Amino acid sequence: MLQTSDVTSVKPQTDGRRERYLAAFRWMLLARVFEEKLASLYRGGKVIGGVFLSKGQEALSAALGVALRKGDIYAPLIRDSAGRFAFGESLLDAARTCIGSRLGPMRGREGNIHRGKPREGYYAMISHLGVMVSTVSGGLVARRFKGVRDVVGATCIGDGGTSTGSFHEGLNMAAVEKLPLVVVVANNQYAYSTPTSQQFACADLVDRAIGYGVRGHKIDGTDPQACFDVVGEAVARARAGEGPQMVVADLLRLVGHGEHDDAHYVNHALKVSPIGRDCLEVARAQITAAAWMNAMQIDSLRDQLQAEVESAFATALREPLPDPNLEDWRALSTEALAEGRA
Amino acid sequence: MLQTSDVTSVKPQTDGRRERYLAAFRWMLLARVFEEKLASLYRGGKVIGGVFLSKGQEALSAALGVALRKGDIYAPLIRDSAGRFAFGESLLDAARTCIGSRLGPMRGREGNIHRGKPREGYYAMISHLGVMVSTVSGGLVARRFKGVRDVVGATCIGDGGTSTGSFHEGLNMAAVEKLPLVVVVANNQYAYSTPTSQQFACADLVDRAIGYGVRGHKIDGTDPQACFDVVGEAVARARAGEGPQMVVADLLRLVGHGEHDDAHYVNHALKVSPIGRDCLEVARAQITAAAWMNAMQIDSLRDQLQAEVESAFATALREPLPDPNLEDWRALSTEALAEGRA
Amino acid sequence: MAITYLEAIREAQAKLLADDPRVFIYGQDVGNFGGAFKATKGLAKEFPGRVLDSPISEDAQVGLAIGAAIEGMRPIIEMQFADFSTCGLNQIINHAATMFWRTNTKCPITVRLPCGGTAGGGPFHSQSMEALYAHYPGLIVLNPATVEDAYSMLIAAVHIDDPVVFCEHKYLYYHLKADALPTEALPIGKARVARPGRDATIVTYSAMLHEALACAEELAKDGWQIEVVDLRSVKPLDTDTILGSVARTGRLLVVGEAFPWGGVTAEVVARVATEGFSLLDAPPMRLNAKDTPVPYHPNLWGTHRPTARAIIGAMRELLHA
Amino acid sequence: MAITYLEAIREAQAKLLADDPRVFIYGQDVGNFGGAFKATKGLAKEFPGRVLDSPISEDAQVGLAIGAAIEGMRPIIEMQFADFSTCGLNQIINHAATMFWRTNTKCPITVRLPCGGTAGGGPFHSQSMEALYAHYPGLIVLNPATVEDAYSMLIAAVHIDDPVVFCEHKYLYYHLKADALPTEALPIGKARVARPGRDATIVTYSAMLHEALACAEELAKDGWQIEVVDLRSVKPLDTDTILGSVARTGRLLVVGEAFPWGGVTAEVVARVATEGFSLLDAPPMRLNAKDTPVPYHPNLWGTHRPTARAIIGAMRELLHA
Ligand SMILES: Cc1ncc(C[n+]2csc(CCOP(=O)(O)OP(=O)(O)O)c2C)c(N)n1
Ligand SMILES: Cc1ncc(C[n+]2csc(CCOP(=O)(O)OP(=O)(O)O)c2C)c(N)n1
Ligand SMILES: [Mg+2]
Ligand SMILES: [Mg+2]
Repeated sequence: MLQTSDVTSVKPQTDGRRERYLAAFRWMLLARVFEEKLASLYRGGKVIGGVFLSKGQEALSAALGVALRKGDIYAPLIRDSAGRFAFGESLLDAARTCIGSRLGPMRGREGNIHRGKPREGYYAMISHLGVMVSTVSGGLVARRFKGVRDVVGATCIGDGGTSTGSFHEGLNMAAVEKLPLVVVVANNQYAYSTPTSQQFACADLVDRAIGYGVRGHKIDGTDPQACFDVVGEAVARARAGEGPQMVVADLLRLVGHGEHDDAHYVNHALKVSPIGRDCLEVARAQITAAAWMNAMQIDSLRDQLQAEVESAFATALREPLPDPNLEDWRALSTEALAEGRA
Repeated sequence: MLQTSDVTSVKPQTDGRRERYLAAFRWMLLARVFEEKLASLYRGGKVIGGVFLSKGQEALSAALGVALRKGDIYAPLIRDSAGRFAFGESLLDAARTCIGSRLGPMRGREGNIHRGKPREGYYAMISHLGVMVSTVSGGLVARRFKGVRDVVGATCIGDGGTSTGSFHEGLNMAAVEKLPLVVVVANNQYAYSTPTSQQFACADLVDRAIGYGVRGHKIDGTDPQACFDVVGEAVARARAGEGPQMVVADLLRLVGHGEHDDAHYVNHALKVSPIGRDCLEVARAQITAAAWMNAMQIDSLRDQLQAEVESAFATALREPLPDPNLEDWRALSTEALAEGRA
Repeated sequence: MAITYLEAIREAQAKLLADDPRVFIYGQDVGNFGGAFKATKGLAKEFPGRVLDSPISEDAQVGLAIGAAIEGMRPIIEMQFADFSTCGLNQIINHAATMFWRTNTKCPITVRLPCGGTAGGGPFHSQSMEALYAHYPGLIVLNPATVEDAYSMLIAAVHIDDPVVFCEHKYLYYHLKADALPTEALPIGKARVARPGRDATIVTYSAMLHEALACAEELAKDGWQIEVVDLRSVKPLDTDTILGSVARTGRLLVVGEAFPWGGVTAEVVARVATEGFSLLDAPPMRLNAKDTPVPYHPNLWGTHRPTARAIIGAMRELLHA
Repeated sequence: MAITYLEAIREAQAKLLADDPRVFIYGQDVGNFGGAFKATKGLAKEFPGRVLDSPISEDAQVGLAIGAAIEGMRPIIEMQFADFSTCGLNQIINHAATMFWRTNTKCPITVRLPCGGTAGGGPFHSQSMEALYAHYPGLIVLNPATVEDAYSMLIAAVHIDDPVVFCEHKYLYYHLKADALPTEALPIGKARVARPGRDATIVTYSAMLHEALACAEELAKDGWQIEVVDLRSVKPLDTDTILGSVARTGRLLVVGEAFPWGGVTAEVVARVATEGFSLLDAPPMRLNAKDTPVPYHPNLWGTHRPTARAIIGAMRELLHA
């Protein structure tokens, strides 16, 4: 029986640490720059529908992205720009989806965060929270049938998403099947406007792990090094066949739920507490303290990423928009069985 | 934060113990006699549809029934004949429902375990497992709005039912609202044919309590005294305002899932282990050991209950069956809005 | 002072809370935040303790409402989007809807579904789910198309002793304005002739009413008089008013924003065909959304759903049939 | 050697497992126990590791199937009763059904729903849910009415690259027998004229086919020749075969076991009215179950669902209309 004492405390891995950190940092920074651009396009009316940003969550998100490998399964959620890029999503595909380009992977049929390339192991979330837990598990069951080893499937969820029946059913099922699943819970203190006090009554979400018979890991989500270490360890344990891992990171959403939301409801005390730290600032400090990069190098990296982002959006914005006349208006892949009536 | 160490160990209450025990025992015995009669009617083709019995679970079920009071809310499940009687269901109503009498509370519209009188606090389960957790919670919210104090709402569920999303959402919500809810989990080692190893991976279902921030209680469900004490304590704690309580009892279903099922899949080792004890036999031994009743007195109580059961079924069997021509075929209470088309 | 469809819904709830102590609201972010669309703005403050934030648990939200209703309360459940009500659907169709019939116990819950498409909404924030709920016995399914109906029908819904699925259209939230709140209203279950005519009938509901009216307006320029019937409730469905209109016009087009298989348009056409066959001078027609999920990009969305232009196209066909 | 409808479903799954390593079965009690109805009897033993017991988690069962399908497997999900699929409905209609359209990724899952009424089943073990699934784009909904179709359509279902809701009727499980398994079959999407006739058409599906055939048999004694069309799949719906039959007979009665609002009977009547209006010599008719939950007691159930006797009554009306 797992006891709460099994909850992992940070056990830093030291070899290749600098490289891993800097790789992850690059994705964090790219995500931030990408999202700032996206927000400005949204304000300029160039983005239709919702825009959901991850400011403050980039370290956690990147941590998972870099811990996964090609061949793994990854089902990110709302606030995972960093993880998506780290897992291999092209900047252009991200930009295209947000802009609605016909050439993007979602072809204007879906927008913003609802993107993915399932056959590449990069699953596309539906909005209904929690459902990806069982879906990733299903992907892992398929790998098991095929005799594929060394694979990990990971998905992300928020504090609010843990209240869904889907989350419960999925994690319980994965535990029964002892699948190499990693569930990363970003406890960013709010689900839209709802504080955790109205979402759950346990002292800590990681306490749920024991009730599923899975290993729980806890992190300060504002500490990039801790994120990389702990998420890395969880992924390694899953890969090693230790069964599902549940990682809970405490952090604060530093933006609104979406860009339409001014987040006035966020408790000021949280903002000024350590949980309100910007992980990107912390990363900058950790990097410069370790003398891995200096401030100028970071700034120039940022400039470079900024240029990449600008160029991706510039391309996406020039691309053709979806055209109803070019659509086949067919939900089935089996053409012969489609009705196509209106 | 609740720790597993908060899980209650049996703390016997001593005053009025004999009376409580014997009262509960009477309901246990009545349930057993009732169900034996029901099974024989089923075998004789007098009962249509499924028959689901609770042999081996009477102590746990009765424990909850006697711990509740008039004015409380009770949503029993499949194997709760004892609790239903203890909560005040009339034998005749039970017999009527199983026989399909038009005069029963379900009027032949529903049968067997799907019975209740919601306005009397005795909620009628639907088949979909887990949904009653939130429903009882809703009843408790209503009581809170009305300023009613000292009330408890209780519902029962099986090991299998804990895997449903409804169970999770309901218990989490009750915890957030700090409702006086008692959830009694009968871990009878199987959900239909599925053993617990295919149902959950935690060492013990009571470990889930901590993840909801509710108090967990653990019992040997074959020990009637333990059931009465622990369930009684859980109900008392809920009544005292300590929030939701989750009781997990280990026991074995000593019959098939339903009377159509020979339960050949049940592990023989379990049957001969202490968990395979018949709680009614244990009760008999506990009662005679305490010299509260002797064997003859118990037998004569049984005879008396047998006569009551026979008489209830004899009445129910003589009553008119439902008649389609007397039905209004209307699902809405608002007659003016019913369509009634076929 | 103009009042929007959304404000009407807020005002209805304010009135319900003020008038009836049995009413409370439970939903995600409905409390201090006032709801994702602000339909409960200020209500938590005005009615302390009676507008409660729920966890993200649609099944439990409805379950809670059912229990409270059994005990005599009148809960209003807000789904953040109609699309998420799939997660609470089991409690709605199998528990709430069967309660009275099974147990003779009333179950007066109102489930508010912000439904229908808006630009950029995409497959999971645009659905019209009335067909799913109307299929199941024991539910009332309302679809207000006007500010006045949004207000009066929500008040009526909460007074009804049965479970109500209240489909409010997000596209109308801000687009639709009225001068004042109504003081009287048609009873629930009655359809309304929104525009009289004699050449053909359009039967529709919710946001499509306005596309239909635009079509009628446009065709009036050519001298056609199109009658437009606003169903208001799709269950019960006011067959009499529909048949009355078809009796006048002889021609029927039924327009809905939902998916094409089954649903309201099929039910309406089937009722007219079975009960008013001889009234028809031409084959009835249906216009629905396309048989794919609702697309995200407005370029596609504008073709996926019926628009005034599409309705005009269908109507010209019908008028010449 | 006679084979039942239920055995045909078991045999189809045995063949699928034997022929295609991508196939596996996941459901409650489907493993060693062989399923609540024994539709997977012996399969866990015959195909070790490929017939898995799931927890009581319909949402996760479908979610697991979707993930496996993305990776190229061909999962079969057994729901213990169709009625419990409401708990997995969200994953079916919003996730599986939208997968191909959203992501260009095939999602070949088959969800088996033991559906329909049996004596003593009651409100939660008797439902016919095809209307809910057929309404949503992206699904194929099959309703075999014969032993042969149960077998061949289940095999076809698993071969289809899209999500299939396979509605197998519990009443037919043991009641229906055939001499042998079929070696060939109509393609999916084609309806079948189950009995030719010229005086009127009954369009129906699943268990109601047999009530309709009994009606036709009975009316034949009076010299009436009733054509009976077995839809086989309700989505896609074979409008051509339906219209062909109505063209021959001029009279249409559509019979379904589901609830009366919406659903298959509405869709069929609506299609005939809109696309084959001039073929009709009399108003079309519909016969459905009553608008209440399905009652437990056989006395009530026998009236709630359409029976041969009720169909005969309706047909006599139609023939004289
Ligand atoms: C089942 C379901 N119900 C409601 C919603 C609407 N919704 C979208 S995001 C959100 C809040 C999510 O909060 P959380 O899970 O904490 O993630 P965060 O936004 O904080 O990253 C809600 C309620 C949804 N997507 N799915
Ligand atoms: C949501 C749902 N899925 C499936 C079923 C079918 N079913 C009825 S009882 C049962 C087994 C229940 O097992 P458990 O919860 O352990 O209770 P027990 O029968 O052992 O008392 C199942 C699967 C159901 N009632 N509800
Ligand atoms: Mg959150
Ligand atoms: Mg059990």
